[in-house]
Amino acid sequence: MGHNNLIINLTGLSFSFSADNLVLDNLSFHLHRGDRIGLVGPNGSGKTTLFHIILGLLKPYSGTVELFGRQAKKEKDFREARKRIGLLFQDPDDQLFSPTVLEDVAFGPLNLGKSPEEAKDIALETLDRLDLSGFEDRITYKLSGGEKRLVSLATVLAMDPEVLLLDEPTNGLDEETEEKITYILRKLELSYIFISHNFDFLSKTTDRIYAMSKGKISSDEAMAPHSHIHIHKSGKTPHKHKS
Amino acid sequence: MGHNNLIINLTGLSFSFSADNLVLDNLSFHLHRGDRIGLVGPNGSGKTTLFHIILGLLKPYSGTVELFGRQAKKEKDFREARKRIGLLFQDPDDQLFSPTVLEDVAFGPLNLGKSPEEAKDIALETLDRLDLSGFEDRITYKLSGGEKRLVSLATVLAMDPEVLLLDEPTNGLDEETEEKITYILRKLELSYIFISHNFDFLSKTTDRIYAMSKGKISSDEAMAPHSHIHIHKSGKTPHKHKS
Amino acid sequence: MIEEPFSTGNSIIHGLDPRVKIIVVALFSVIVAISSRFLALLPALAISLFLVASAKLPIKKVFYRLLLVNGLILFLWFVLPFTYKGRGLFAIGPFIATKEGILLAGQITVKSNAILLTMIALLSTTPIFSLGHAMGQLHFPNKITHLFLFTFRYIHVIYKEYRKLTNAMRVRGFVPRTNMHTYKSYAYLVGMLLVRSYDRAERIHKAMRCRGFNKKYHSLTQFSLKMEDIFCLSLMSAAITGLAVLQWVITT
Amino acid sequence: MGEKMHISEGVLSAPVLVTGAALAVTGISVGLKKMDYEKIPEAAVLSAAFFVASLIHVPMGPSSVHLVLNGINGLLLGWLCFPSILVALALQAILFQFGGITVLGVNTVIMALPGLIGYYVFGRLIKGKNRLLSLAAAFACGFFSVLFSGILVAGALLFTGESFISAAKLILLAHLPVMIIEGIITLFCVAFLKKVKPEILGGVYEKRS
Ligand SMILES: Nc1ncnc2c1ncn2[C@@H]1O[C@H](COP(=O)(O)OP(=O)(O)OP(=O)(O)O)[C@@H](O)[C@H]1O
Ligand SMILES: Nc1ncnc2c1ncn2[C@@H]1O[C@H](COP(=O)(O)OP(=O)(O)OP(=O)(O)O)[C@@H](O)[C@H]1O
Ligand SMILES: [Mg+2]
Ligand SMILES: [Mg+2]
Repeated sequence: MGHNNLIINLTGLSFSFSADNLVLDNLSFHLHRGDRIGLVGPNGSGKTTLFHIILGLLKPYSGTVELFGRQAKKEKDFREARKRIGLLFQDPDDQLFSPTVLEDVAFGPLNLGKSPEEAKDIALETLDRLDLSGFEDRITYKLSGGEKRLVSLATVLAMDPEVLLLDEPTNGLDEETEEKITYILRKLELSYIFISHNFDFLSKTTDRIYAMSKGKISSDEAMAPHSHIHIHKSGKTPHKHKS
Repeated sequence: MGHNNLIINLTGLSFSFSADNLVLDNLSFHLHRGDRIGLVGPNGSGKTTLFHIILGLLKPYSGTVELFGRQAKKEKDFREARKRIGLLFQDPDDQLFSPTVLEDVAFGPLNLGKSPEEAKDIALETLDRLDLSGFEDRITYKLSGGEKRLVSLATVLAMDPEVLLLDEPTNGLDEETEEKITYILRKLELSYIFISHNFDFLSKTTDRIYAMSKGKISSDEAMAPHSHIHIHKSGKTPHKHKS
Repeated sequence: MIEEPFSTGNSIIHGLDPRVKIIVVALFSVIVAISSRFLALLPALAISLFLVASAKLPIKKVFYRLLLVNGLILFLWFVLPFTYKGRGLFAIGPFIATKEGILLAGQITVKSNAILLTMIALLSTTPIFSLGHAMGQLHFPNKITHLFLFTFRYIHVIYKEYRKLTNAMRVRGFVPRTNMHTYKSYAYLVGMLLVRSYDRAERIHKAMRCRGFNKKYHSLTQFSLKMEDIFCLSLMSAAITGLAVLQWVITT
Repeated sequence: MGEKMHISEGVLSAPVLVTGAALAVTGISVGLKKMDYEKIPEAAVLSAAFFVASLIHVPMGPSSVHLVLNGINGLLLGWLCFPSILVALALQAILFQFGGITVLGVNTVIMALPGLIGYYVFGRLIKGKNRLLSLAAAFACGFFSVLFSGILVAGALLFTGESFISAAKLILLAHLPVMIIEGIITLFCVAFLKKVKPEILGGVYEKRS
């Protein structure tokens, strides 16, 4: 893997929201072209924070962020990178702000300089890819949780990114939709990092899983995806597990 | 269990926010004195909606709500019942509206007709019970997520309810705080229903878990809480499961 | 974030009863606002500087605040001297600055900043919630007081939602420019913010009803005047009376 | 509620300050009468939303302007826009020292009166079925609210002294581009609300008698 293939290069990142609690503690991490990585870790371990730092939404107080071979420091540097890295927020309510699905999905392409017609075509195409045709005039605010997730994913894919950062993409999805998303994501020829508590999903979509804890990702914590067998001591009816 | 012990008696409830989607569909449910019930179900399955209907915050379009042996129909009927049934909202930012913790916890007792001094004493006592002494002058919006949850619980307990309806009480809590809350709730000699996605918590605090789906709670979906044993085919480091 | 950077501190001023602070600021502002003589205005400015010094506020931050809010004043300095009729002092190109114009601009500047500094020294050194409670005790209309308290409480929640939505726009390549797309996007942002706020408001109202709320607000807070408060109130009343004397009684 | 939309302390004369305060008290009293105790939290959350939204500054050529939004505020809150704006301005005065105590009345009238007039003049059209008419009315509501606010600012300066005549003219001129932007923003915002939650338009929290 040559240096040109290094897409995300984080070195020595430290970050905290309040003085008494270090969220990231001298964290280093790399993503190379073609890497398909899963990121797990307990609640509050800083996974979401890490994504936000990669895209310049939060500023680390020390350490460097290098994107596509260039150090990113100022808002302007990140602006360029954001066109090539797509981020799916953990809460889809944070992502959707346009009245209708079509407008929301077309928002990204418009920002990339596409004409309104082109943007609309891209949006319709992307919706179609996610089996969401017919959704274009739905009111985003009134979508169900799972639908919001899918549309959020569409807004990210519509920008045709080279890299995907998805924050718990299967949260709140029913089994069927989860399978659909899993299938779609497997087919993508992109580099990506997926945060998830869902091992099953990760094992199907990623090549390597890193665990985050105490503000660090250490590479020796990498795990190969694996599946689980559950044994229930009791429990009358079948029930679902989240992970 | 005699009829006098029937605290909440819901029969044939139907409800929807919009014409095309039935959230509750001819749902029936009972809570007897001493019942400790967990309620699970996918996102958007109507759990929160059900709680709001029980307390008359939403009106079902058909079906009856009977509280403490009396049918509750009008706002006035519910007003009486609300003094005896404490509801913890899913989002603590909805629940904490007063400037300081003390004022917020005293808000309920004041409405119940206590004098300011009595209300203050009750509030301080309740805070103490939840290990929150010293919090009384803290500004509510500056509390951390977990602290907000605990204070919200204090505002409910300060009203000395006979029944508790808690909507995802362990959401956003760290392990330690979760254990504390679990411990406190176990000790309570109340009847309650807890909505949660956290099986571990429910298995420790409830006697029976009902699942909600498709707008119904069917009693044959009741599960006894149980613990899980996981076997991992591979995976180098220990990792947590949500359920 | 919406912060109250001056509200914490351990000066005498920070410890004063917020009711006293509100009364003093109101009296001082009114007297200074209707004064016109430098004979009264300059001592007023001195008093305000003294108050800022007593509150031990970081001078740099205070100065920066003043700079931010003196926009209109600066604008008046560019306009008044050259448009006010009077004796010409000097000229810049075709524009002639009059002595009267400069004096008027100067007078406004001193007035404005004396009041601003007093507000910083007395009001900004009090947590907003204490001010709200003091308003209640001073018999401001009950509805206003509660509207004030609730509004401040929820500014923080809604600001967080606002930040989340703007982040979502940024990661999708949004850069504000002077064009329709930008205005439309901001309008949607505002619309979404209003809708979310409306929903939250409904939930809060429900939460209040669950806690037995029945159209009546009860209060817990009681303030009591301390020696310092009475001393400060007397001293400031005397000073303000002095200003009034300088403005209206003394003849020169 | 950007720089141009409020007047600093120390500029206006006593009669103007008193007139402003008297008008504001009238508006606020009516507003408070129409506001049930129960509706206070709800009106407050919307006030908070307006407070936050007015921190947004949108680009205009090489510089940028703050959103005013008094048109939409009037449309949503009706008479309640008086107390809502009073509280927002008081908070701005305490938190950022924008404006102050003696000008609170004048500034409240400058912002709220145009909002209220917009509510009465355009409210019905905006809520109506005819989409084109409704959007045109929304644009007009945003546009004229700012125009009227500008006139009130200029008027307050003029009544303070003739010496302010040029300043008043210039300030009114500076409002022109803001009017257009506010018109556009109001138009799209109304379009959004009509699609997403139409019941929010039209004095939501006013007591109906
Ligand atoms: N805006 C904020 N202000 C203060 N603290 C915050 C903020 N956002 C997150 N935190 C804290 O920072 C820590 C890391 O949060 P983060 O959201 O990155 O965790 P996470 O690993 O994504 O957790 P989860 O699995 O629950 O999504 C947590 O302790 C959280 O409480
Ligand atoms: N105010 C509202 N207006 C319209 N639809 C709503 C509203 N509140 C909830 N819904 C919809 O009603 C359904 C049930 O929502 P509810 O909040 O009761 O679910 P829940 O089981 O509590 O889910 P969660 O686990 O996510 O809290 C969802 O489809 C939701 O989108
Ligand atoms: Mg996260
Ligand atoms: Mg819920």
